[in-house]
Amino acid sequence: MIGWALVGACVMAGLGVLAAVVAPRSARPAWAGAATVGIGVAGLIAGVAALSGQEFHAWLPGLLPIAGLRLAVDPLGGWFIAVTGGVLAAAALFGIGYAGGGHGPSGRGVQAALPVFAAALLLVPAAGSVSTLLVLWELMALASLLLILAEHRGRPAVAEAGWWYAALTQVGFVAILLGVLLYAAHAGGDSFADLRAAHLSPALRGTVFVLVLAGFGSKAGLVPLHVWLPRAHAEAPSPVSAMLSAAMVNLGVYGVIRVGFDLLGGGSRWWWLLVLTLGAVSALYGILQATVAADLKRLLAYSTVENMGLVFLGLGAAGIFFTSGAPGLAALALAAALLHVLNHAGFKALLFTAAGSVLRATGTRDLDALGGLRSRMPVTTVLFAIGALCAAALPPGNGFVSEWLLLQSLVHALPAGVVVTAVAMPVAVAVVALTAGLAVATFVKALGVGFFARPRSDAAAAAKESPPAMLAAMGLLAATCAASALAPAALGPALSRSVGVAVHTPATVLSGGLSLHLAGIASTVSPLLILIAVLVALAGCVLLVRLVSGRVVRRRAVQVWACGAGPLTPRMQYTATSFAEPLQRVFDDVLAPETDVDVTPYAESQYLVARMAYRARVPDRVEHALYVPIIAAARRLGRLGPVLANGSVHRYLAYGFFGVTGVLLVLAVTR
Amino acid sequence: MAVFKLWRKIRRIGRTAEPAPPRPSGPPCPKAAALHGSLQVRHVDAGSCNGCEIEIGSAFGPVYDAERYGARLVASPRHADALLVTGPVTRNMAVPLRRTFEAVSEPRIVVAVGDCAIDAGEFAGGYGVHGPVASVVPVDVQVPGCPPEPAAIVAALRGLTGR
Amino acid sequence: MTDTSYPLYLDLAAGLFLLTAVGVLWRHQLAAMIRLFALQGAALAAIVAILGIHQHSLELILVALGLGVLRAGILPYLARRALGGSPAEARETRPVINVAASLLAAAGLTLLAYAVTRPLVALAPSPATAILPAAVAVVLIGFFTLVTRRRALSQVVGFLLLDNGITATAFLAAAGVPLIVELGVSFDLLLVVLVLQVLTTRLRNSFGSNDLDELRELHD
Amino acid sequence: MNRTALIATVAQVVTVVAGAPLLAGLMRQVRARLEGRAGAGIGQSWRDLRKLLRRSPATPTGTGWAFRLAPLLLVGTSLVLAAVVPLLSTASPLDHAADLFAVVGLLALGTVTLALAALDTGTAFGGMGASREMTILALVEPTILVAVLALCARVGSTNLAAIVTTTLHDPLRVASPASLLAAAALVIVVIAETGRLPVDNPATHLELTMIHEAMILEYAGRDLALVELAASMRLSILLGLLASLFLPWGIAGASLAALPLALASLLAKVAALGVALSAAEVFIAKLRLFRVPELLAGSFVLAVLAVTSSFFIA
Repeated sequence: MIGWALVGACVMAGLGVLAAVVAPRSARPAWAGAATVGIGVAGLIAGVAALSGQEFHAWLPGLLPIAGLRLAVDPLGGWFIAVTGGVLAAAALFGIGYAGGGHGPSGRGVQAALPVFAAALLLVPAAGSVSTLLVLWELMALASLLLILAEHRGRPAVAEAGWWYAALTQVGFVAILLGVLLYAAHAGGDSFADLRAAHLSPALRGTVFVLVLAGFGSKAGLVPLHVWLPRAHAEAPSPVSAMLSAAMVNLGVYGVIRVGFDLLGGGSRWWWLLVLTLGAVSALYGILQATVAADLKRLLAYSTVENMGLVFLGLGAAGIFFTSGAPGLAALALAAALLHVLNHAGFKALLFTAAGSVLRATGTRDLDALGGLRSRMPVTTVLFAIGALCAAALPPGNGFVSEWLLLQSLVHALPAGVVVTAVAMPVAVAVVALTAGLAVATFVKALGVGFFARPRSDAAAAAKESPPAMLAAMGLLAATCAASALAPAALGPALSRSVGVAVHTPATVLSGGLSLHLAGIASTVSPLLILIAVLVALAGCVLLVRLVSGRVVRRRAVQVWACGAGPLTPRMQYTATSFAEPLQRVFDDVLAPETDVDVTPYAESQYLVARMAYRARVPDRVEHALYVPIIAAARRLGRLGPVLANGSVHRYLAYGFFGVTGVLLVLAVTR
Repeated sequence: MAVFKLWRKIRRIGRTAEPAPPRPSGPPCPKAAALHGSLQVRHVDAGSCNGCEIEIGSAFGPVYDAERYGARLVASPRHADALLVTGPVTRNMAVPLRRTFEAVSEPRIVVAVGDCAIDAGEFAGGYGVHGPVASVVPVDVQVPGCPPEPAAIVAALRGLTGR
Repeated sequence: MTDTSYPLYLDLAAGLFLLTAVGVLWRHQLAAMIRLFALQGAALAAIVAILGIHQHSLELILVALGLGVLRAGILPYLARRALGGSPAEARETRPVINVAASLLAAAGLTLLAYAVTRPLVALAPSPATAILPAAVAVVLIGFFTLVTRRRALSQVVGFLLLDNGITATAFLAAAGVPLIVELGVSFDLLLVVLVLQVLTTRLRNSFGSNDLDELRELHD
Repeated sequence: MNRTALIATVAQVVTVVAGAPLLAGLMRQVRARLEGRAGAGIGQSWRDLRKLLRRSPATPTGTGWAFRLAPLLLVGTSLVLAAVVPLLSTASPLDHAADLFAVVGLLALGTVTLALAALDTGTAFGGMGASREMTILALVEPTILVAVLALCARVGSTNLAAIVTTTLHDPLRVASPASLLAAAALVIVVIAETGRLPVDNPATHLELTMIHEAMILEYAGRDLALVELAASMRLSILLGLLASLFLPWGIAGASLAALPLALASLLAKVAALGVALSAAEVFIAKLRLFRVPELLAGSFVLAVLAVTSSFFIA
């Protein structure tokens, strides 16, 4: 079953590439997109099969020169395959509609890269050996780079984003390469089974874990390796943004769980304290940047950093519990992390596709220039509202469920009284809480400023609703979010299986029908009942009002109250920038915003102001503090080049000669 | 400490509000029938010399305490049942006054406070003066006086709240 | 005082002891800081008195009385007199680290104090050692105040917090050892002199220099 | 059991709906008396509501469903809260549906709908109010959840009924520093969430100093009545929650016989808290908006101290 699905995915990827090459420009996106939808569906089938308990192992010696291609699918991998498949199918469907009317890229290379990227995404969690993992990982990285660069002719920012992505993804790949090769070398085997069986010294295990964490963390956008993410996810074509932000980042999480828990078997506590810290920092930094962002897709990208931070916080907590002898809590925290991966994939794909349709309809991503879309794109607005509710972790959204699980695991850790947990958990709870609060502010801004009120630009005023294919894709995603929000208990068995792979606890982590029950903790919650109760209360409220206000009171349509002055113009509305100003001021020690005011007076008198310009921007502080110096150093190094290679043949021969003699000398001395 | 000082002052002074005078007799305003002892008032200065403002201020102050009869000043005409208009309507304030009137939801009550509001008073025929309040919006209640006493303003408001 | 309620009283006194330290970080007015410091002195005296009553040791109770007089009476009086009629010194306007951040730092310091004293508490678990973290936290917060406040007087208050914390730690960790008690009290007497020195010199320096500057401004 | 629980819950909801405006009136009356005025009487808020409910609501041009729906949603979430939170009895049939985190979430949901409505009007004041409200909401969250941590750590559950019953069973824990500190932290939270002094001035007329008022400047008639009712309901529910968490005595279990006593004690406790709150408001002035974070950071420290003491005391 799983095998056939994966084979089908690969076949469809081949067909997609073929179609993208031979089909005429106009038909290309449809063909490649259809193939990608097929790949996604196949992945969904394979993942669900794996989650239902099936296993799959395959060894194809011919496909890779030395070690051969080894695939192994277990429930943990199945969880990620299923999530990836669902996101791919929906995003590709959206992409077919998006490409209609000459929007989006339709170049041969890009369209051919799409199915390859999709297949690689699906197969990474199915890899069963180090070499397979590395090959698929690199394939995924290259294909995604092509997709990110799709629109580089139109905008220079795309090329810059591509540079950042290429650099950081290669650094990450090298880190993973070093880590797993070190591991495999000492394990004396290439397949994951050999790695599990290996016995390594603690120092070596630590080194492997840190290297792998750096590699996978850069893919998941952990601070300080996140700088590529807000650029790449914002500049890529919107369907691709959805795939990157909802599917690809998850593989970083998968890698850490696979290596840290499954292969290295938990390891020591400081690993997971490190993971917890990185997660907490990423969550706070990401959401703070999202709060002050005025570019819709940049905001969503930073919110991805935040959510990945929360997931890693969950992983860290799980590891701490696991290493301090509380496997039940560890399973709970890990389940929270996995559930949040699923929920984040759902709402982030929805939000990015909605942002894509806004971009397609108005041509701008700038929240300050949007507004008034409620009446012009009603369906998109409602769908974005659903996504925003989920992303703000408010009940009854699906983000609330996974953060609730996470908080439960953190709150009830205290009686397991190790000093580390006792000190770390309150801090973690505070971080999760502040993150949730800022997320609420962020998405109120995105929805209220971007979609409500009156349009702030002609482009926004001229917006039209998106074609049905896009709406259908977004509707699917919204339905998924609703399902995982209202019936989380249905995911219990699958979640327990995939958690069991990592922490080896066969017990069911979460169960229950209408309301969610946890293993070992008495807390319960039922989003469905909450929703029903709110709806009942609404109905009762309407009836009561009708009853009390007696005769039906007529609604009057009136002008907006402008304090007696003339009618308000759209320019008088609060923009995204002004909305975020108080929070920016509260956190200005962290964000360090740059503002400059230049006043140009008249020539006659310096007291008569002719023009006044005010500019304020919030740069990514990590980038300025960390990467700019590194880049400068690299430049200086590069300047050595011309000096060393000045074109004289003698000098080059001399390099060779001294090189050889030097090697011989070393040999002579060491022997 | 400051808190104790303030507390001692509160204890020493006690209640400053004067005992309520008997309710003013007279025909109640027909529009005020639905109010049932609750009146939200939005005050509009249409060009007054601020004499009336001082009196309104003391009408809602501790001594006369119009609030005990159910009247309250509010921040937005949307929340208001009645407008408390003072001063001759100047040219600049004519349109804003009309807009404010339209912002109040039905039924709207307009109280013209002070001689200037009733018949432009001293300023009648001034080059900047548009005219009395009645020339811009329909007036329901008039409070004569230049400036009217707080007691008179309170009496007018009581006529509306019916308490 | 029964044995069941003794830990409760001790905990409440310790809570007050810690809260006043946080309050000193929280407030801007120097007068309020001094008031809080006096309250903390009372809380410290209460802790020692409760210990004394529990152990039926007259000595400790007397020491508690002495501490109360010194920490809640004399030192605040001296500080307030030093504050006296100098409006320029009346407010901690711009501390080195803003108030919100330093409150968060106080939270972190408390957690740190808890973490470091955990083994000590584990050595001899008793109601007295259980509140050791509060005392250590006060030491840390006092030090923090000393570092991050600009005004001479608020720095002195920070220093006194530090000393309160040290005294409490001594009593809680080594309750009933007369030697340390003697040392603590004598150290306090020494401290009074030192604090007066600090007060007078620091204040004279700040005001003196200011005055000179103003005179110079008048001159040209 | 189930029937009695249902009856208790309905009684609780009715009590909150009927009592909330009275609480608002009481608080205004106390303030008036302390200012030396006579005051409009405790029933004034009900008179205002009755009148507003009969006045026609207004729909400003350019607003849509967000603006229309917000008052209903605000009241709806408050009603659900009134049914979930254990005020009269700990046997609410909805108790297993919504724990303390869900209660916090529902409160935030109500605030968010109002903020979205304010942004929907497209006025500068609406946007300003929404932005400030969201800022305060975001900064309040950590205090709430850390205080919750302090309360739930020993109980082993975040369900409200469980917490309240545990407190009933050993009364000594109420006087422990942990719960005192948590109570202090949560009082500040309640003040910030319900927009009372010193965070927000409910009686201000200056739009530039408004937070909550600025968001509802466009509402009229029936809508305004709903918003006012919801605001007073949230205040009384939060005060009632404080009472149930820290002074739970008198609260009824699953028996109808204890219900009248529970009602009396609830009214007494909430009235006392309300009087104390409004009396305290006479003595303090509103903080500058950018001094509010200091206050909230202070409450956060209190919550953290509550947690630490909850485990170094025990």
